[in-house]
Amino acid sequence: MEGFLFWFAALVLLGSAVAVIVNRSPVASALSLVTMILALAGLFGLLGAYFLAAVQVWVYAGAVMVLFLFIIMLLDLKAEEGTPLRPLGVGAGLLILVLLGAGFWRAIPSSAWEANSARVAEANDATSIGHLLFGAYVLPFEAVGLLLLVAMVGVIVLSKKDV
Amino acid sequence: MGTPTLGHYLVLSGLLFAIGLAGVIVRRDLLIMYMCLEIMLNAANLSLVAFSRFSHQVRGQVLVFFVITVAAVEVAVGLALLVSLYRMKRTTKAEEITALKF
Amino acid sequence: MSPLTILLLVEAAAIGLILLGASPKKVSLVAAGTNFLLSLWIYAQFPAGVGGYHFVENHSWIALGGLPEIRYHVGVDGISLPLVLLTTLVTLAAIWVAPAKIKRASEFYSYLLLLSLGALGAFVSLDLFFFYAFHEFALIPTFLLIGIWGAENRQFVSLQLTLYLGLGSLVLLAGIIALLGVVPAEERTFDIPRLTDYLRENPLATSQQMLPFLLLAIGFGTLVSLFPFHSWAPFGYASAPASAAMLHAGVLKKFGLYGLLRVAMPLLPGGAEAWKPWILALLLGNILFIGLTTIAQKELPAMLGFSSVMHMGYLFLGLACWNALGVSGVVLLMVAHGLSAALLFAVAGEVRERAGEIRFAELGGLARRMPFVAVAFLVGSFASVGVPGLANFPGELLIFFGSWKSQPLLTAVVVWGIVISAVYQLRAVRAVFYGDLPQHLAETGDVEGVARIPYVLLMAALLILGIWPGTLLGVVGSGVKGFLSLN
Amino acid sequence: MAWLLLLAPLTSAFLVWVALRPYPRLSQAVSIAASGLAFLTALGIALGKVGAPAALSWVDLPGLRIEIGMTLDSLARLMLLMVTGVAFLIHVYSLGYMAEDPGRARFFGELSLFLASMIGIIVSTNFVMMYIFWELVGVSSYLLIGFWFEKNSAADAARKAFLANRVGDFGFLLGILTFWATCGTVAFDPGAARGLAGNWLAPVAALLLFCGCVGKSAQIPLHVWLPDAMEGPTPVSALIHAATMVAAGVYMLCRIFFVLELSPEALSVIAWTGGITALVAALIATQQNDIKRVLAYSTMSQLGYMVLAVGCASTTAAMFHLTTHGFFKALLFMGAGSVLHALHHEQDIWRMGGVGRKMPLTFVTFGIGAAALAGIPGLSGFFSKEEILQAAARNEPVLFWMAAFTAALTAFYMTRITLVAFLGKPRTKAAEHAKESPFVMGFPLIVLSVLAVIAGYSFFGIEHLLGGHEAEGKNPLVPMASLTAVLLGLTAGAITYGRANQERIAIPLFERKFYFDEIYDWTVLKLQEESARLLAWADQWIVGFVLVRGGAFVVSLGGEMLRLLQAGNLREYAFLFALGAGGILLLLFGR
Repeated sequence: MEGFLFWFAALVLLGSAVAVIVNRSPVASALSLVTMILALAGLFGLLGAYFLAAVQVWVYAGAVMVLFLFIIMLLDLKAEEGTPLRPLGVGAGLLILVLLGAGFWRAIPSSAWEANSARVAEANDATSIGHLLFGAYVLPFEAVGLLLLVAMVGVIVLSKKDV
Repeated sequence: MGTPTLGHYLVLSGLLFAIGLAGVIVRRDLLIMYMCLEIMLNAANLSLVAFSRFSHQVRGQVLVFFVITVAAVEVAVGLALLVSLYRMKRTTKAEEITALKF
Repeated sequence: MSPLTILLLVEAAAIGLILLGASPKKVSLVAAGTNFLLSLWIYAQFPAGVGGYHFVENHSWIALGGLPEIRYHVGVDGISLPLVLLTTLVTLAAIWVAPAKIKRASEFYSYLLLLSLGALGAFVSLDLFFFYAFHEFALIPTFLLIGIWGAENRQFVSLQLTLYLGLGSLVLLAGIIALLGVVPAEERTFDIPRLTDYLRENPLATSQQMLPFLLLAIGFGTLVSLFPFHSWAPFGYASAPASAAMLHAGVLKKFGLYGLLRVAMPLLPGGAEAWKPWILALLLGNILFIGLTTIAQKELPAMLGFSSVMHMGYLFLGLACWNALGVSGVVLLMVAHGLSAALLFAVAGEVRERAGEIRFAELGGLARRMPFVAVAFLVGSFASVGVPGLANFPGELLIFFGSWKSQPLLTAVVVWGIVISAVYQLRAVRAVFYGDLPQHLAETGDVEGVARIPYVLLMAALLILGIWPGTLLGVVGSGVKGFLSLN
Repeated sequence: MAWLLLLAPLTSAFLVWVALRPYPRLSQAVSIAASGLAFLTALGIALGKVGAPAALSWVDLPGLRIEIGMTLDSLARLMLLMVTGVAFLIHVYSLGYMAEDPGRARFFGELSLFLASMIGIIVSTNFVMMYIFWELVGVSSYLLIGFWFEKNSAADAARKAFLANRVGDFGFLLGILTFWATCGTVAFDPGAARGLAGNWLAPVAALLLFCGCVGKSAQIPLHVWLPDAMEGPTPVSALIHAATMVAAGVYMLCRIFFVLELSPEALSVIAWTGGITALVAALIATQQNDIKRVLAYSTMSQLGYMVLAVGCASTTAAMFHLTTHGFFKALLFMGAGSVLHALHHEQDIWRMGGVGRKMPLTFVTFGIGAAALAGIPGLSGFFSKEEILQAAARNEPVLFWMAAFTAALTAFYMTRITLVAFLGKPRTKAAEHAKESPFVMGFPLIVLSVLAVIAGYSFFGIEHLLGGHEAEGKNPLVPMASLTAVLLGLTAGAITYGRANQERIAIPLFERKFYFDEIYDWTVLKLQEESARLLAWADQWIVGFVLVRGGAFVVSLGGEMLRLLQAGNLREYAFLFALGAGGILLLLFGR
């Protein structure tokens, strides 16, 4: 059963990722990006990282994608009906796809393929993350907070009218 | 089909990353390039979680947490830039914005 | 403090004084004069019979990790002493010939002194690093001298000359590095005498010597305008101011030959033997190709430029056939060519300045208006054509004798060079000084009084070396026997 | 003491050149004193009072020993006497001839330089020393021919002379090198020459050395410079192009005869060159109108005789004729010179005429010289030419008949110029007002005419000086043949030019000097100019432009291409970045 779920999620994931690129209209690609993130959240769940799956859905799907859609509406981008995808760009993209794919494929050590990884049910992974976050990783946590602040100030300055 | 092993997840994340990168190269529109950037980031997250899962350490997941935050920051700033750029140049096509080229 | 260092310090001090505002020509004249007298004193004190290096001074300069220690090692032997004499004499003549009221005089004279300092340093230093550095040091003033005070096409010519020589020096540097690379690590040193002794005891395998010698040969060859690498020389000298041409053609060009004589040939005899056919073929280019090209020249300075390239053919012949006769001939001819080239370029400068004209077609009959300059040109021409009684003849003769046994046919062709050089040299004498005087040159003045002394000095030197080559041969003989691994 | 021979003229030349130029009288005195001193020393040497000095080593290196010394054997003594004697007389003659020339100080300086180098050739002990003075003689002849350098023709003639000599010296130097390579020494040492004996190099070395003589003694094909050398002042022609310098070639042949005799083939080549040169020169001389050019070609022809004699292995005949020729040819030139001096440099014999009555002394002395040259029996020319004809008869009958015919021609052209120039009616006003030259020019004429008469007889001692008289093989036919030839020539000359007022026979081939000058101009000059122009073009464009600038162009091309990569195109960067990453991954984890 679990295998089936994995392949289904993987398929949705890759399909939507490709859809993001192929779709002519930006809105469609934004929505396919959302589906991709949800599929990813599913995979996280499969891997037992339920807290992260939840975070993924809330933060990513919720906030980031909304921001995207908002910007698309703001700039009322027309779909690029006219301009066909230039063969050169597509060719280059495909070449990179194949090249990197093969590169990664070879890079994975054979040991990773044994099935020794019985899935261990994580009791309360949220608490263990909390412990770590405010234990060993408190410094990075604060830094990221600061980063968010800086980003907000930056955005406000950037979007002032008379800049 | 057997239970998925670490290898499956890594291949998946590799493929996802490759698609993201290909997207950056194929599409000319800056916004779509941004989305592909997001895809690449998520691919990284996936491999992080897979490793933390198969090596039984939670630390990986903390890292993903940070990655997501940084991604959010990056999107915010990026889109702000995009907006001000759009206001100036009225286009989001990558070719036109080549002021740096001499 | 060895007198050789004093030579260098005198010139450096002179430059300093000029920059501090002393009148340039006087200071440089005094400096060059003292240097010339000092070099005569060194010649007098030089123990002719004994081989090896004298007036040696050796201090450690820098010891960088991984690099062999660089030492300020100065000394002079039978081979380099004549060149030191040549340098000081030609420097004195070049400075004396230069007009006092030239534009930006202080710069002009300090560049001349820098050029001479570079050449002197290269001839006296026995440390590969300084040997190379001093020559590079002399390239810069050449560029500035030609670039600022040269004739019409000076920008292009000075740029071409400097870039070409820069490239040549780079190849030379690669050669030196390759040479040191081939030497086993623990024996690696910049010290030429130690290297020579070591490599004479345990010579390298010929295959190892091939590449370093090739690079050194091309590097030095370019600096000496060996046939295909000569395009910088003729027009560089043609448009250079007289003093710069005198110093470069007369003195600095000999660095390449001195380098071959001191570094390339003795350290890499196997390489020399292997590349010998190539060098012989190229020097034929110098003699015949450039010889005929010189005949076709239409202007005096360009012709002199080409002729100095052509004469290098003889020197390479002497070098390629590596034996006592040939090498002594090379040293003699180097000095002689330096003197005659300096004299001819000085006269060319005088003609350009006083007659305001350098094309053969426009000149003529100047002997009546400028008898002294005509005599100087005649002596210079006869010297460079190899007439006995003047310095070039013994040099060329020894080279012919030296190379006849091993390369009779080729030497026969090279000997034909004496006819070619006679053709173009006498054509110049005929076109510039003989024949009827054109109208517009009717009131050209001659060189008078004190300004004649540099010419007299050069002519006297040519005469003395020509009538009695023993003056140099004694010294050269000891140098040659000392360090040649002669067959 | 013997060094005085060389030192006196050299110091005089040096003094005149360096200091005395502005004082003509002083430099003339110094120069004449030097040549007098040289003559006295030569006399001392000839009478055995003065011995040969020790040799100085000029260059002493392993494998090569060159020294400056003196060989004073009978050959050298004879030559020294003749050269210094004639030179002294010509110095005196020049006092008068160059009296009003502004550059006469320089002239005497150059004369001294010439005298020193000529003596150097005579006394040299080895090939290189001879080569040194050989070239110095060439230089001084360049200076003297080009004395009036304002005249374009003189300047060109000087250059032509030097270059022709230089070609000869080229062969000479190669000969020396071959000799040195095979015999190990440069000294005149017959013993060492055995190294050459058997091997094939002997004729090569001999002929190469002969090149030097061909260049210096104006044998065909390097003879074109001698007629043009008449551009120089007449004393120069008399001294250099009659008596001494041109004779140096023959003297050299005699000096190195020990090399020549090793190869009979070389000797026959030398003989034939001499024979042909004699004939051709005589033919050309019959048609020349300029008195000095006639004498020049006559010199060339007599030199041909001497070379013929050497070719027939009889150096004594050659030297004998050389000495007598030196006397009467110098006499003829000085006679012609005094005529020119009187007629304000009018050289064309058809514009002279009747000068004999106005200038009796010159006419008589010139007549004696002409008779001696023509070979009238009883005078010196007859005896020396007789020897040569004997030698020719012994070796090559064909050459003998050629020589005899040349003797007839000589008689013919000598009677021609004597009759036309000195007898008959004066054809121009200048000829009418001609008056006798001053005594300072007359005195040498008298001395030389006396010598021209008595030099032939044995009591004069030339024979004895040359070491005995070759009595054997006197073929009676020879004197008869030469006598008839001379008489024939005389009568033919008298008949055609007795009362002729303008040229009776016109043979353009001879008049245009067998078109040698045109052939040379066309081949040597054209070939050389064209190839020079072509190579200059090639050097400027192919080596200069293509290789050098080409290199620079390639470098800048490389720079240009790299610039394209940095085009500021975002997606291109991403692509290149990805390409690199993928490549490295594949590389690292490989197939």
